Amino acid sequence: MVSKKQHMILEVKNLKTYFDTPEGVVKAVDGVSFDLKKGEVLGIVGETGSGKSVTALSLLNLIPQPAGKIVEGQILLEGTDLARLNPRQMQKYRGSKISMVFQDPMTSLNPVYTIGSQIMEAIRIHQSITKNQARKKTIELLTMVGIPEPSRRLKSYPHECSGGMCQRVMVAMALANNPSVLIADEPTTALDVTIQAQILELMVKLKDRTGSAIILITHDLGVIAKYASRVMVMYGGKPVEFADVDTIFYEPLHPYTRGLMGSITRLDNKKKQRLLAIEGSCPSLIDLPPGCTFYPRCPYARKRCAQSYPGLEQVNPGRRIACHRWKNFRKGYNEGKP
Amino acid sequence: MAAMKKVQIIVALYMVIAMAVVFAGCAPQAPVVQEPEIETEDAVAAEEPVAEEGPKQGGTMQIYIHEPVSLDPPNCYESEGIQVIRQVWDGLFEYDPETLETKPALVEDYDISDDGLVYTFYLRKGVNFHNGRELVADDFVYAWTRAADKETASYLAYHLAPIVGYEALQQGTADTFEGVVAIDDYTLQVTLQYPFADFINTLGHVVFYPVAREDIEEHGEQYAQNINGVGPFQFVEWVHNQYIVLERNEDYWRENAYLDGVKYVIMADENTAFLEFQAGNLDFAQVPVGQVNATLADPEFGDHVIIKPTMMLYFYVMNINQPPFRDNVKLRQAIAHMIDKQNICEVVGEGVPSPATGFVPPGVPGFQENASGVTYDPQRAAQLLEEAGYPQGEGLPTLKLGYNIGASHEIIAEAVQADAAELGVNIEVEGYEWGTMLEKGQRGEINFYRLGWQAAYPTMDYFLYPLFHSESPDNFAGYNNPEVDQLLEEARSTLDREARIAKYREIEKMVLNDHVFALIYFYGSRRIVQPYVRGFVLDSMEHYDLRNVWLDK
Amino acid sequence: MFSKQGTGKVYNGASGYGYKKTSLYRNAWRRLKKNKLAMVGLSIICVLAATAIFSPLVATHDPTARIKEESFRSPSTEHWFGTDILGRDIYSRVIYGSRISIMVGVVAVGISLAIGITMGALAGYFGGFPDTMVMRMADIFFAFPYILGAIAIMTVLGPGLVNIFIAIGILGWAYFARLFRGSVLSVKNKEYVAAARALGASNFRIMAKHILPNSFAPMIVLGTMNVGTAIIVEASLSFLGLGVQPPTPAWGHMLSESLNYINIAPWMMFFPGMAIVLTVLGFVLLGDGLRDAFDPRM
Amino acid sequence: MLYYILKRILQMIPVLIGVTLILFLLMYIIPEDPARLILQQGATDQALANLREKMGIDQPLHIQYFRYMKNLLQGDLGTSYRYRRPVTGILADAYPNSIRLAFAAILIEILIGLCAGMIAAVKKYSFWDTLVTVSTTLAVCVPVFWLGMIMQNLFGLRLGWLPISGMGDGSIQYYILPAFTLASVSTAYVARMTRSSMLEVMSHDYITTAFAKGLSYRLVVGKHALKNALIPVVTLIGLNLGALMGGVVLTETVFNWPGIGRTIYLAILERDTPVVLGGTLVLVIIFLVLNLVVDVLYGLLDPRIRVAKQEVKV
Repeated sequence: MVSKKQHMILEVKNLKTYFDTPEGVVKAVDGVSFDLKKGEVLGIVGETGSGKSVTALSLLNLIPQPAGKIVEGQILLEGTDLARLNPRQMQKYRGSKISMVFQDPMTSLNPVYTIGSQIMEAIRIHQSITKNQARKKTIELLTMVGIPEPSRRLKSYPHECSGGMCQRVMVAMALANNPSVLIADEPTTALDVTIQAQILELMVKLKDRTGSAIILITHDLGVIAKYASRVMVMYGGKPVEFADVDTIFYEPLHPYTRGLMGSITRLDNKKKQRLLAIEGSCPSLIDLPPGCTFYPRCPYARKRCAQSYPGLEQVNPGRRIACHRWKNFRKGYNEGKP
Repeated sequence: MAAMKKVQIIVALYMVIAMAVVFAGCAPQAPVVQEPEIETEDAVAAEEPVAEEGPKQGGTMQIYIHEPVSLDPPNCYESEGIQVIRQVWDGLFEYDPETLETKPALVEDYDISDDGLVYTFYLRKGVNFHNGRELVADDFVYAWTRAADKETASYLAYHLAPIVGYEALQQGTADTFEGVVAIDDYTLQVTLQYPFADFINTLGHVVFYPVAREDIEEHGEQYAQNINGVGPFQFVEWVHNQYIVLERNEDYWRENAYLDGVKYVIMADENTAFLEFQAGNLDFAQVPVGQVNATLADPEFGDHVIIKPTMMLYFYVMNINQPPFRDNVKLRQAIAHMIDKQNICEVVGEGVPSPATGFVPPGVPGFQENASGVTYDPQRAAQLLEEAGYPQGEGLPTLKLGYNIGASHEIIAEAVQADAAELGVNIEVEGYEWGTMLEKGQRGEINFYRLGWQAAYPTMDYFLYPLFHSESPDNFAGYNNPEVDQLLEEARSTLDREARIAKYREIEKMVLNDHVFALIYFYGSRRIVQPYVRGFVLDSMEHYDLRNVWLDK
Repeated sequence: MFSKQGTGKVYNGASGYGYKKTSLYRNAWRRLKKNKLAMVGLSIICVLAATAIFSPLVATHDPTARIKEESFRSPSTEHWFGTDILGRDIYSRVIYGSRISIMVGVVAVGISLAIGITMGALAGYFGGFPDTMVMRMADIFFAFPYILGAIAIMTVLGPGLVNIFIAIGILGWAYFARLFRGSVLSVKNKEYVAAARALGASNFRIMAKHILPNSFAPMIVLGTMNVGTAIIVEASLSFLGLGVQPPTPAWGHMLSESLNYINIAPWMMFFPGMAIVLTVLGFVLLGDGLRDAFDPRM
Repeated sequence: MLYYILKRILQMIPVLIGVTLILFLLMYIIPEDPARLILQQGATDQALANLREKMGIDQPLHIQYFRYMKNLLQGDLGTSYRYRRPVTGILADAYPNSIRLAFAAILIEILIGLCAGMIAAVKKYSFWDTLVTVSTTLAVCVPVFWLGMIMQNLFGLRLGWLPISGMGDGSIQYYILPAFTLASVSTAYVARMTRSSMLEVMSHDYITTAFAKGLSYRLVVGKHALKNALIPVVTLIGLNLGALMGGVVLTETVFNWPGIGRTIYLAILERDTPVVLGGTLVLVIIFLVLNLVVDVLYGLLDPRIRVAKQEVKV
């Protein structure tokens, strides 16, 4: 166990990120804990509003101020607690040790600067090298992410590039300083199906080359199945199930995870679609009732589900779940009828 | 011949007065106080301790004006340009700043034929233009011909109308001015179409200034930017909307001026100009409406405010050719009696103007005190209203009163409106652009409208003939009284000064009895000079002569 | 035809059917109510409107009555805002002046709105030649300096309240036309318009029934903002001597009358000036609020 | 690009013709006769006729219009009725002064408006934001001439810090009060626009990207946000310049500034048609050209609308 700890690049412990709104406090992320090993791909799955994007932004300390705030928890990146850093110290980590690729490449690049200058900027704020060297490095990066004619592309503006190409640029930018952790927040949602695969392949390939770990945030279980090694399922700002990828697919225990699985089998051979097969939608994260957050939508809910929130329970090493009735479901699997 | 002799005596007298005036700036003089609260300029001069060494040479006087329309004499029709070119030119005659009697300037002597039609002027020798050439009689012939010529379309040509040949020039059927002839270099002969005894008195006007032919030939339309006169100051520069600069003429035919120069600072707004004056950036400005009393009370400037009556009349022209004013003298008289002129003068005018008592303002030779006898008298007005057939204003339609936008015309109109309302007379006041108002007035769309009539020269004739002769283009009221016409013509041909003035006085009273105008007030000056300005005299036409002015600083 | 209860789902902007139009305005109102500044603006306007309507009750004196002995009285219990040169009560004049200012603002903007909608609808709905013509005309009006245009029109028409309506009204139409044309263009191709056309509705009917209500929100915002502008333009014209006719107490006119007496009677300038500032403030705040309410994205 | 500019210039022609036509009609609808207006006294029929002939207003309207347009094409704007000077000369005197004043005002707009807007956006909901919001809201509500007169009395007379009026020797202190007065309203608009534009831009994804790259707050705001936020602000400022040129009437009147606004205003009152026509025409041309310049500038700031650049897509 001790040796394993040494492999951990990132440890997140009991992270809580709340937003102050006129209507009340939104507990967008409420007690998330996970860890990340070197070279690993961790998938975070959940519906829109489940808190997965806020988790990602919390890691970079990019919560929209002043409404949002990390109120509790630790983010240990190679031993440094990012949650305790002041803005100036945090800047040094962002983009160098931990970087991020966003959902919509078309809007994530500044329209008024060229692609080249935006990548070069990312390099030069973390490395003291000359403009020319940075330029060379940029061309290298562009070549690496598979952009043809990189020296010409340098001078293009984002609007002159396709979405796929922009996302390649984003990836290049994120990897410019060989970060330890790369967070990919739904990196392919806005792209065509064919491009999606290319981008993900590229990221995984580059991960292997640079040795960084990836947090892959998505709601596409197909993507998870293909690229992630472990999965965290989030619901209502809380992690509800935690397992390695095979287990999740073959033995989903939390009713929510099961709902997700249900939707994927149904749409398996069709193209991607939002996961809305579960009745209702994510609850408002203000004034949550004391019980399970999933209780209102849960087809298996019992009385105690409404009364207390089930804590994360260890099922076996590497597998945790937050449900009062998981044992019943496990039994179901054993009996062959979930 | 008798007339001739008399003229010579007058001229001699004038010279004495002129000398006195020249010294007025340096000798202590008893203040001439006409009304207790009015301080005349002399009082200002008198109060100052006299500098022992006498007038100081040098300095530039800074004077506030609006942008002049033109500096070309025949087109110089408003006071702004006139005050500039009066420093640049001298006329054949000029007006005494105190009495406003006419006295010769460029003329040494003159004859008038017995029929009063032919005037012969003997010009002073050795008077030079600023370009160095001597002034000769032909310059007047040229200048007057140019002023009357159709091509020039001068704004002021009408002043030349009495001279023979004027119509032909106006119509463009002649090239020369038949009635103006240069007998030799120093003799100018002018023939009039009809006897006009005040002709001499008109000759101080700027339209008669000699403009040199070579200048016009050289500059053409640009002459206004290159004027060249014979006066104490010569023109240097006119930067439009900013300033006009004059400098002393070192070759002046009289004693040279003390000032090195004059800078006319052009400003659009009198409030702004007054602020500049208070900041010490102007030497002569106007006290804005609303600040007269405050300025009079100011320890620094209070003694240097020049308040005195000017030769300008403020009145409402009544439309006597349309109902309800037509053929209803009583109604017109009632209106005249219901206006509280005194209150307007005191409240709106801050005591600067004085209630009008006739057409001819004080200062004009021949002025008669209280010619009209109309006072503010609501009871009499009510009685007259009843006699006119409108008891308590009943049956009288709402009257429309027009005024031109600007100055205090609006507030005065409102005051009149309020006065009339008290007697049951409803007046609707309407402001217009100047031209629109005239237009509407002439077409009878408004019942009465506001006008001001300012003396171009100090004669009674100027306040009677143009306004009331049936054939005058300036007869705004459309007044047509054959008897008055005939009397006016008679007065014009009366060469004897006293007899002429007596005739005009009679005419003034006659017309006043018809209540053609609702008279409001005689304007007053509300000018101000810096304490260190000496020898500055403002006459009742708001003219001044900077020849004798010097700066004690 | 549609239940008004059917507002459970909120669709974005003007892209709805009849009942969603209702919900657009209802939602806007709900948002507006939460906006404190807008409510301040609305209150100012309401107070002002009440003052205008009930002037005779609110005023303490006859606004045009002249009291000869009372010139330039400073504010006191008798004359709350002091008196002017003719001894008229400034408080009462300011109160009555609200009538003029509101009238100038509302009527002038109403004229702009009417011309603007007609022209904008013409341009947006028909396109082609009418569109080109209208837009070129609008270009001319955009290029024309506003105040100078107002001065020129006032000189032609002469001063007076009605002429101020006309001058300000005529000069403002192009902004409304351009905005309305844009809205019409965006609504024109919506399905329900096509549906209405398919059912054989006339151009006028389509315009009146479908396009107008759905394009009106931005016009309300612009209109509210412009009321303030119109009041200031009226004051400026008065300052230049081209305002309403006396003795009508109008604020701009009172201000221009006061300018000569800044030193001896500063209250003459202060109170009408503040009245203008407050009124314009009311409309600006409300306009801002309305804009936010109709288009929360901004 | 060149083609685009050329096209825009051609589009100006109908606008210019429209403006001259409207002005011409306006000036001639006026019931009164400019000749009578000038000849206030002694206006005999003959004198009036002479003056009308001199002014060239004895001809029918359409002949006058065509003659005016013909002269216009030769660069001749006619002669002022009142001042009897070529209109070009009058305009050449007045325009530079107004343009200088307008540029001073623009400078204030940029310096103060932009800064205030940025501060308000960056320190959203702080004291400074409230201050900027309140003062910009108020500034829009204050009549320009009122503000001008108050400033004149306060800073010019009472405190004596600044010249009260005029251009003096043209040094900078003469510009301060009139430029501030002229710029007051538009500075407020610029500040408000900058604020809202900044806030809008700050919520964009690429700002998050910039932060994620590790850029400092200052750099994100000053580089990534500002350039984007400037796009609408530059448009506003550019269009304002045109509006400023037209709006100088009041400021120039209050501050006795020898500029074009006052010149045209007086000319309208005096029915000096050639000056009104010429002055306004130049004003309109400036406005149109500025619009074009703004559009071109827009392209420089915003690469997305840059014209005639070849599109490469992968």
